[in-house]
Amino acid sequence: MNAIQIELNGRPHPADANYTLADLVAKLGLAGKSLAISINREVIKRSDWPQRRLAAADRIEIVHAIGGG
Amino acid sequence: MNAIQIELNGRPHPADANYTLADLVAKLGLAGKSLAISINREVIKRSDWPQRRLAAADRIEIVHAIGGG
Amino acid sequence: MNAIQIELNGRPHPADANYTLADLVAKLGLAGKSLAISINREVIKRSDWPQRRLAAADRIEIVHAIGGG
Amino acid sequence: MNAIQIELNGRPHPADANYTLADLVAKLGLAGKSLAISINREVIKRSDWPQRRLAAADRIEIVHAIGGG
Amino acid sequence: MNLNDLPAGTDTDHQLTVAGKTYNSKLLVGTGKYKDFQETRDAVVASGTGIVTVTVRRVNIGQHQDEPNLLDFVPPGEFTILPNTGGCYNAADAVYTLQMAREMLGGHSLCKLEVLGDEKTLFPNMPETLKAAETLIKDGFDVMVYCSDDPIQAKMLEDMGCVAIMPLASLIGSGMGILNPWNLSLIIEQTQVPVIVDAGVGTASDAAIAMELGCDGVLMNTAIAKARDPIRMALAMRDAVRAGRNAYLAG
Amino acid sequence: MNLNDLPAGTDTDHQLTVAGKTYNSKLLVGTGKYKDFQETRDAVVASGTGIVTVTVRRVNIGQHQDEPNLLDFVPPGEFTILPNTGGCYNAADAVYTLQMAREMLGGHSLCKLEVLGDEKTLFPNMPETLKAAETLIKDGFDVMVYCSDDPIQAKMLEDMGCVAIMPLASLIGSGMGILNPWNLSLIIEQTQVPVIVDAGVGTASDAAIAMELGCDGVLMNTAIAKARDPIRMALAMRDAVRAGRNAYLAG
Amino acid sequence: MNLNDLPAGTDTDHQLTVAGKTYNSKLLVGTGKYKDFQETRDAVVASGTGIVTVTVRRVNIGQHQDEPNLLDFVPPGEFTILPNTGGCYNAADAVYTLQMAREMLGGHSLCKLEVLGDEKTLFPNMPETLKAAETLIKDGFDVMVYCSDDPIQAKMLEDMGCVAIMPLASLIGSGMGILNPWNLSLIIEQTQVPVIVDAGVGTASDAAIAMELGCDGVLMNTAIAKARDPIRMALAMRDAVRAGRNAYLAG
Amino acid sequence: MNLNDLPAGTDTDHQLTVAGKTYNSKLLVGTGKYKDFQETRDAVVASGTGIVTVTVRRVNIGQHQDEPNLLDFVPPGEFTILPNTGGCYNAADAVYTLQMAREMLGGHSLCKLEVLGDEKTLFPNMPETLKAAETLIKDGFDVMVYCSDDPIQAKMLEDMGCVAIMPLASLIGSGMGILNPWNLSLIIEQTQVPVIVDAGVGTASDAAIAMELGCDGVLMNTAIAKARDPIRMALAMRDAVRAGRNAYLAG
Repeated sequence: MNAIQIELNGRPHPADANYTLADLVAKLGLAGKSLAISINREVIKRSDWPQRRLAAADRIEIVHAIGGG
Repeated sequence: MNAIQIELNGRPHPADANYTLADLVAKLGLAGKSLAISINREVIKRSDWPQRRLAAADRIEIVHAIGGG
Repeated sequence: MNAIQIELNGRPHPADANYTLADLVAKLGLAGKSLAISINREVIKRSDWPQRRLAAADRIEIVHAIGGG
Repeated sequence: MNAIQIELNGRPHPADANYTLADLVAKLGLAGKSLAISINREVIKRSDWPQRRLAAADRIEIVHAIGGG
Repeated sequence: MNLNDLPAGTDTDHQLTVAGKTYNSKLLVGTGKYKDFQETRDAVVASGTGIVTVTVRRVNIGQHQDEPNLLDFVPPGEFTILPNTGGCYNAADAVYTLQMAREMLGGHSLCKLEVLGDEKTLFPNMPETLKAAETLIKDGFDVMVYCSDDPIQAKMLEDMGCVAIMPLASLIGSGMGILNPWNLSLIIEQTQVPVIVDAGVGTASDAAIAMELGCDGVLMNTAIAKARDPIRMALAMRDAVRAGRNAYLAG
Repeated sequence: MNLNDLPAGTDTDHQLTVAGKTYNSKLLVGTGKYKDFQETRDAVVASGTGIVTVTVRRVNIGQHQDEPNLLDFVPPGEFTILPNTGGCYNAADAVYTLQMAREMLGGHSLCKLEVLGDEKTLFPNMPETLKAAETLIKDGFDVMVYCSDDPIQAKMLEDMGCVAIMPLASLIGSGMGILNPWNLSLIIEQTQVPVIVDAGVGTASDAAIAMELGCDGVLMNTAIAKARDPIRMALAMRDAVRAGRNAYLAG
Repeated sequence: MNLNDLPAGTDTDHQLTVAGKTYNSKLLVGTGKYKDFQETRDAVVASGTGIVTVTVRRVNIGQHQDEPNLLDFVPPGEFTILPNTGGCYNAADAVYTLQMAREMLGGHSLCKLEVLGDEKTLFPNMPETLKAAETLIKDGFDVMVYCSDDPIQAKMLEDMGCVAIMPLASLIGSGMGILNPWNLSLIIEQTQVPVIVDAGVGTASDAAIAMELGCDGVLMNTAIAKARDPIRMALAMRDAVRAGRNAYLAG
Repeated sequence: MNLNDLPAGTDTDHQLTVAGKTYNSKLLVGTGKYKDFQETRDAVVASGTGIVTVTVRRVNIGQHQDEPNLLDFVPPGEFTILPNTGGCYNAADAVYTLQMAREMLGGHSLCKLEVLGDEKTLFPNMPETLKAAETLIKDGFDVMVYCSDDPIQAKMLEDMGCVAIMPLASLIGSGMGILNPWNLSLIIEQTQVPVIVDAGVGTASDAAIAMELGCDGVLMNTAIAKARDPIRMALAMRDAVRAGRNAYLAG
């Protein structure tokens, strides 16, 4: 298997080159949560998570809703 | 019968010497209304109206409730 | 000589029965200052100070001007 | 002599093809006044008024100071 | 406010107790300046108030006597009637007027004393007010007293035994709101009996501000009666008083 | 207010319609600064609001992931969720943040744009706000926009197609109330879409005043969340908005 | 202001006439709370005032008697000394204090009556003030009277014969400025003798506002004495009073 | 104020330095709305100002040309003439107008930029103002800029190189005074170049308040020109600015 380095929410993060976004979300224990994800600042539709594979150095951002005014 | 002159709410008013306050109130068509009456600025209890006779020159005041703040 | 007790500005104070108000003022080192004096709450004109003798238990008040708004 | 039509402060105005700006200012009785002039919205330096000739259809604007806050 | 929404027990937070009697609203309303008695009643009901002020005046003698009577529309059985001394400019007239009112209302002793200083400003005449209050209290009245926002004279009125202190927010009918919140706060702070802002409340926010300052109640008349839509304004005032009170409590 | 109390039909007078959808309250509330999500929900419910603002932020990776989620307490099925761009200081970040929010919320296009000028005042950065609004509207968003009380730039935002103009009353979290009612009135007068006062409302009377000026709604967060008793303050604000609206209509 | 700058004759527009004597400034200043008597004098001189208030208190007996005396720094020959009754809480003490002051000052009859209500607020006790004013006027005093902003009691004091009405702007020493301009305007409008705002003026603009409302003068102490730079603040107040008066006259 | 009265050296405390030049007054005055040029001059002189604003407009062609000229009454040799862009509603017109003004005034580069948003409110159009300021600064102008009280855009104008920030107190000609002292204070605190309140000052106390907040100057026109007695009002403003400045410095 083939390890790559990505940036996840601003911090370096190890990943597997075969990972899809869906895999990553599952690994992070975030499956089924109300989230949005971007890769290199491009929003990735939830429906594309299963297909979309990670590439080395991808800047991935995962956000959710918190309290605000 | 023996006519006298009284002052009623600031205006001269004819009356009969035999009148009681109750008679006056009835004559004025005010019987049963929510009122208060004074003679020469002394408040006369409703219960005393039937006994209390009028005297010449009595200053009689009859008041009721109107809108106010 | 004949000593008496007076009240001066709220405090007991020894005096000599022969004292005039003028004597008292001089003794207190207040001669020539801008003052007013009362005995038993009665204002004593400056011109009367030399004649006016003290009596035992006199309540004497000596005031001057201080800063105020 | 050769007449042309110019626009002066928003209104059509007759002029002579030989006119310089200085001539125009003089004709208008504005010589020596505190003014600024533009031709087709380009500011013309006072020092250039004597050389600068008018051309047909020139949009000329002459301004001065008035009261303002 | 729908009481069902309220945390258990908070209901009492919107009650007002004066002279030993408790009312379910901190709003008091007047009955002057309405189009007619029906509009008066509709606004009074919409306001949710328990205390309604009236003025005592001479009957128009000779006038056909089948005319409607205010108390038929706001009956003493349904509301606490608070007779005032509107139009009195000295202590003697005020005392006499309230003695008449007490007799008219079958002896109930709660009254609103207001001795006015002049017809132009309707500002209270405080020396006459103090004199009248003393006489009325001796005579057994429960005196709610309209007064200036002078904290010293307010204290005198409380010490004398008045059952409610009712400082003006601003001139009667002016609708200028609370001109001097500092004086009002001094009065609120020092007073043990209810402090009820009387006069000058112009709109809903004025009523809310009075309650946020810590007042125990608000009395108004013109703001409701002279609104284009008095019923709706009565609802506005009802909610504003509750809102201001809740804001004060939620701090 | 208990709707049963209301004259028939007046109910609609307290509704708010934004981007074609109608809500039963003119009050909008934020979800920040509460003790916990349960208190957030209780206050939101007590307020009677239909629109709840949230902020979009990075998930804390690695943190145990069974922590509660705000949207479980104020579910999109029950409330309209209004994502804001709190923390964004330029147009690009704001646009990106709202694109993420739209995806997170399954594509709903209503959003609150706020581009801040600096961390100290949280005053809006109007040039960046104008730029971001233009981009978002092109991208299909329904933009409710937090802005200064500048009537000229407010008009630009309306002409651009914003669905609600949300001028600040005073600085975010300051609770100073409406500092400049004249500017606010100019905006209300000229604006066809809803004008909603956003930021600076400190207490119930501030909300009432905003409504009395003719605003279509009020958005608040700190005033409720930071009250000693947020639930009661939410009730106060609900009633204050209704009271102010009724006072405005009753004139 | 440099009088040379003034259109001929306008100079009199800045004079104040009380009890038949005319002063070249509409500003009156107190002598309390200064660092020392020299600073007191410097500020008094800078202010341009002609009337200086002092308080009358017991001499400290036994204390070495060569200590400086206030009246050596603001001598009666140079200024009109206005003795006040600071610290008096009833009519009897106030009357006695001013009788002592009159004797101390060689019989001059001008005085400032202030009967305080309590030590916390220093708000005037109006009933005792009215009583004291009556006694003093009978006794031949020219009474300038510190009072609340109650227009009715202000009128009583004027009718009684007080030579100047001096309503508080706000609580003594509070510097909150004019809390209730409406009451003050009512007093100005109705009063024939000079109306001088006393107490509460905090800064230059407060003094200007008082004069713009139409007051005949302003009396202040704390605002000057407690400034970081009392001399400069005295200049500020001198100019503010003139500026406000000119603005009032220029309309 | 008579400078002889001033403690040595305080004189400089009332100076204003803009674009490297120092003036002996912190007051700037406009020349609009006067009865005639003589009254304009008299008021300008009485005000003690060193900077006088004028507007640049088309000459009325054909009109008999011996009519008086404003600059004969307020000559550039005696005052610094500050041309403004009154009547300009976009950046292009404003830039062109000031280029004409510079030529008219023999090349002096100091100018007052004001780009208006609409004819009704005369509120500034900030986006166009920012655009024009950038162009003018590149073209070598020293730009004093009329702007809203938005601290963020005020900072942008300062960073761009404007030599003075001139936020409105309230709408031009409204005389409503300083509506939002908080915003003004934020601007004063953050700004290195002079902050001069422009527009909305109604009377002397408004000018004093602006200076007490820490402004470096005040610009006004209507308040003086439209007073019943403009000369006296000019004196009032001169003194009010000094009074407010001294109060600010005396703290």
